[in-house]
Amino acid sequence: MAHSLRDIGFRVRVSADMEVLNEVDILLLPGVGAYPSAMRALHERGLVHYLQDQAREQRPIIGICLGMQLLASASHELHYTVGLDLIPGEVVPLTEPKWHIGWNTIECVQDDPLFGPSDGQAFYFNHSFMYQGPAEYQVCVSRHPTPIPSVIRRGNIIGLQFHPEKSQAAGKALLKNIISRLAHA
Amino acid sequence: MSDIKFCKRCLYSSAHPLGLTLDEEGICSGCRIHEEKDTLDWDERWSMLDALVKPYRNPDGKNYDCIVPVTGAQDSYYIVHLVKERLGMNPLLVTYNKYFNTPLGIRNLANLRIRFNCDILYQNINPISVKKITRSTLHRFGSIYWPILAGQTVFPVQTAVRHKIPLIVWGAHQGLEQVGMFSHEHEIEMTRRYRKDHDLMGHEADDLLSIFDTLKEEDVWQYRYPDDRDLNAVGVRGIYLGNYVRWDPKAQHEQMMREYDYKTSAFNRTFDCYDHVDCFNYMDLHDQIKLYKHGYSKVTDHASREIRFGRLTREEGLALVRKHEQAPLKYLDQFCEWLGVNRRSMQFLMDHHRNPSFWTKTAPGNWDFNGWSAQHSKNASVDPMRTDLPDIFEANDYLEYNHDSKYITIGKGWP
Amino acid sequence: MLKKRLVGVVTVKDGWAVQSFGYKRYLPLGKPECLVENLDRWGADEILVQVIDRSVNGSNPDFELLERLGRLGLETPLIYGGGIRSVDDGVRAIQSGADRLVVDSLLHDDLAAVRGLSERLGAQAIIAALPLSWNGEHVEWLDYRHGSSSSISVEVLSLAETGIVSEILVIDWMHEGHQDGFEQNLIRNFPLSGVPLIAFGGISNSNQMAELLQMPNISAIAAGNFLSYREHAVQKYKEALSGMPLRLSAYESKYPTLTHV
Amino acid sequence: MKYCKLCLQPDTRPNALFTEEGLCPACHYYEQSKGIDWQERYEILLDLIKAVKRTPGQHFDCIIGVSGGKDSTRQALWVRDNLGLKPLLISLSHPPQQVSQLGVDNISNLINLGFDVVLSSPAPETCRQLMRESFFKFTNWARSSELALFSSVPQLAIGYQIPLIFWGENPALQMGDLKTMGRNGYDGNNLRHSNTLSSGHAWMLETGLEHKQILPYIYPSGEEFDAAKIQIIYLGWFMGDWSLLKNALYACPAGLHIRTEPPDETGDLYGLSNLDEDWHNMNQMIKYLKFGFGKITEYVNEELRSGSMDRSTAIDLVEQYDGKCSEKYIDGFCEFMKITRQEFWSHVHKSMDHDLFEIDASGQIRRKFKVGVGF
Repeated sequence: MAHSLRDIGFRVRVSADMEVLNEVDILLLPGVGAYPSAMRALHERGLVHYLQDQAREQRPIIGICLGMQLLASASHELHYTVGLDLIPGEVVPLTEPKWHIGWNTIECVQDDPLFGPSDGQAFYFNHSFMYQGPAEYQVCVSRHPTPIPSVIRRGNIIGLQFHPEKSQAAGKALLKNIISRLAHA
Repeated sequence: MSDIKFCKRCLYSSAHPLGLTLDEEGICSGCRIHEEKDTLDWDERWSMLDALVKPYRNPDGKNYDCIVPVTGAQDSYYIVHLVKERLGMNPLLVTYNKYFNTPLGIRNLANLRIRFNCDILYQNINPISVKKITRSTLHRFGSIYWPILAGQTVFPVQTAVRHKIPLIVWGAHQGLEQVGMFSHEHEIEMTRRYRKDHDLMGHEADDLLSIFDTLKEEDVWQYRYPDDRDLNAVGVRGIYLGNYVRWDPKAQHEQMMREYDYKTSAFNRTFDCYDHVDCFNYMDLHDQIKLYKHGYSKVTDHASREIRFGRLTREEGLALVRKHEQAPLKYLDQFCEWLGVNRRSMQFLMDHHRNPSFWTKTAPGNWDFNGWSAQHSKNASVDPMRTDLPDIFEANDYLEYNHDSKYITIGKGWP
Repeated sequence: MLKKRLVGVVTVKDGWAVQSFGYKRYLPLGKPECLVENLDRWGADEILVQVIDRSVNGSNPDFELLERLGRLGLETPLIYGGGIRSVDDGVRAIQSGADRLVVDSLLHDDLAAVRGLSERLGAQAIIAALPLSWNGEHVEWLDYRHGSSSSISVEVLSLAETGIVSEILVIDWMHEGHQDGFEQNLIRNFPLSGVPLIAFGGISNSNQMAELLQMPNISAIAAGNFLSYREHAVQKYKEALSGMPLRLSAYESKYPTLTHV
Repeated sequence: MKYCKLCLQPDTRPNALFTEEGLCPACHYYEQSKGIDWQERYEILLDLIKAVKRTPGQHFDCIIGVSGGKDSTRQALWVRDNLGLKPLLISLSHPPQQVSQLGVDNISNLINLGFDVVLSSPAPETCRQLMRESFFKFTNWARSSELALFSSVPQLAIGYQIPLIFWGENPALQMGDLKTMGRNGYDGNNLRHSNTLSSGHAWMLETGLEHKQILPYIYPSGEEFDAAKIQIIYLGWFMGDWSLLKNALYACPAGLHIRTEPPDETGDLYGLSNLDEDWHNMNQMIKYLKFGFGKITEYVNEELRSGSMDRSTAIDLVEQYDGKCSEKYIDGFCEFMKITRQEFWSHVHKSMDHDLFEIDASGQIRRKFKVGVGF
């Protein structure tokens, strides 16, 4: 992730230290693994309240894959776990099929200059849980075959269900577009 | 690397820098692929080549049919002979100026142009950048040849894109010939991956740039491989004649000597008089660095090839390797003067790249060699005093070709 | 809609990327990182790096290789296989830069570890590799370390059925590396129907790829040797497969030399 | 035959009309140049090159056609070191049998001065056939070589996607060839209308050569120029001290090698011109026999205009050396052409202006006119 952001011309800090995080323009929350352990890790580092405070101050936050799911109110992965609750909605398992693995196109269901240029492009997904929440927060969906929210947004809080850093040219272009727009907004 | 394993047939070992596999019988991949030279139906393969190039012929004569990269040595005559005279195609020749040109190489290239009556483009990259890159690759990977390998493998491809001539015709594929990376039947074609991986030792032009070095984009940009999009738009494709013709450099050069007056020269550091006569360094300084870095040198390549062709026994091959491998350099001063370094500094740079698996420092300035040929002795009985070694290559001229031992930037080469 | 995938395979032995033929003959190709970087630039849909001598030698995953691959800044999902003996090995491989894991020996040796990996990393990250052959009547499963074949164990099948692994890599090991070699009966007669399969081994031509891609239980096809023979092999296959549910081919352009093609 | 009032140029050349005052085009241009504000022209050039933008990954700004001689050495250095542009030099190289040691040494010198150079060299045997055809058809063996020279530069400019081409002097101004006059004094896109280029390559095909054999001789079409946005600019228009002598004075200290042969062998006063092969000197002899003036006239004309030589000294030099050519150049030419010396001379005699020259009983050519006076 850091490599890919540097490649497109941004400076990157990888840190859980709030003093470092205070200095950056955009907070980016990646994530692999399971929901409960990820939330536990955030709690242990005191980052849950930090992120919630930052969101109230309108600082841009981008969550990627599991990082997106953490933005939601709660998740049913393994057991019910409360999330960061920055975007109302819950994370529920995919049913049929059970996984969403591979390249899928995203479809903008709202006009959003951050994602309009990527409408119709394919990105790499690799997940078995999905966000379920109010339509007003769903910016893009992907069909598998039923619609899965692939981009969610509430103000400056953005969640990407796919991996832009593993999505070659399309991912790079998307990251570059949303980060430059958020940073210069 | 003390546990290197040797092929039972040729002189190669598992430490070969291109990679080498040994099968359950202890025969290397290179020898196994070489066997195909005697089992494939080469007439049929020639027809395949004919069919392959057919769509690239321009019956209206509005453009060249293909690009053929050439030098003043190394298979160039034979490749042009096959392309122009046997396939009847109209090639544009391209050559990258390596600047270490011998008078003989200048002469051979001029004679090639006359004999085969071909148009040619020479690329001359400004020597200021070339020297900067050479300094950088010399200190970083112990290579004085990176710009040459990079230039020779990229100028033809750039020209293909610029002039919209999609087909590039190369001679043999080194990876196939030496270590059997591919079967002839795979019909391997030119790729950017192979160039970077093997020709460029894993470093493309942009990989040379470092914030700690003085090298800048303006110095290296001409060595960049063309864009994938451009290559695809033009449909650029590089094929290797060795997949369709039973490639035998010795026999081919001898035919070219007879029929087209190709000239050859003896070397101190190998017995093959036919390859690399266009360069003062390839069989000299560059070859010594190869021995430092990899524990073997070009003479091992030549001997292994001749063993596979059955013209040398393994014992004779090894004896020839030992005879030539440590021969002194003849043209080091010219290189030092060209680059502006003194001999002591040059030796320091070279020593820095000696591979500790093959060289042990016993005292300042003193090194013990434990390279491939030294390790062979454990399992091969060779009489080191043997003098009756076969003399199967014929030198009919000298690198200097009646001139000085000086690098020629651009030369006349005729008469 | 979700696309099917063309997976580029890099097989590694003695530290070298190799061409592998029928699990017994090998030809050297080059540095694994050069092949992987190249597949990334070509736009393969996923890259599988399988290090085939780790489990044979009883060693752990090739973390050094993963570190080197990590430095490339790949923009393509990376699947790693080779030497994964435990949950810890797998977790460390993911931390070293792999996005997904493929396990083979572990399916013979330690199914509990496979379940553990799935719990820690999520099933979407776990692929089961099954080297199979077709004896004319049914599918046989090879333990490549001993060269012996048997039918696929009920336990392994249940891993897939219960969603402990997300996909199965079906390897036609006998025809691996052979032109047009893949035995389609391995897919047609695979004992489970609802599990996504990745077909690999001797898939060299686009007609065969098209037939495989039309099978409902195929989620991806994989190619190794055949991607090394010519420039833009990934893109060319994709172009020959137009109309199939694949992502389109793409060509990188950083410094164009043509302005009006 | 009438001479220019100022210099020793006779009015024998087609397309070169003298003014009513009796000045040749070059002197007329020279007179007019006296009032030129060269600083202003320099600023015009700076404005022109401001428009040069490099695309990503392109580090050349312009192309210069070079032979390695005095003019091109001076231009290359000036463009790089004064204008601050990075040029790609393109050189059309003669066949090995023709190129001189000086020629390869001078190109080597440019390369070693740090320039990037692409050398284009057409197939030697085809070259020979075309030279032979040119010699017998136009009594100018260089017709085909000039086509290749002029064509190689835009061909490569289009291939390399470098639209800006610099040439040296504008023939419309210096030679009075008005068909090549562009939109202004420095625009060279009308070069295609010059005598050499407008005659095209059809005559080459008539010799039986195939199209594929004459690719280096084909000047790109107007459409190809437009598609690649090619712009040719004459640097001579911007360089107030452009002359044979001045250019050599700039180039020699930069390492230019010049001829060692004396003027009675070369027909060249200081041995500064036609360095990359020998047969252009021979061509000057033929030009002399056709039009009554050769290279020496060009040298003294420059000095007469600038006032650095008096007319009688000039006449002496012209009488002594103009039209001279060493036998060895002619021998070399005949050998390459595979013609006898008799064939050579009989053809030269045919195209000689018999009003100007006659052949005496011993077979020697004699000048009938008096230099500076005419008849």
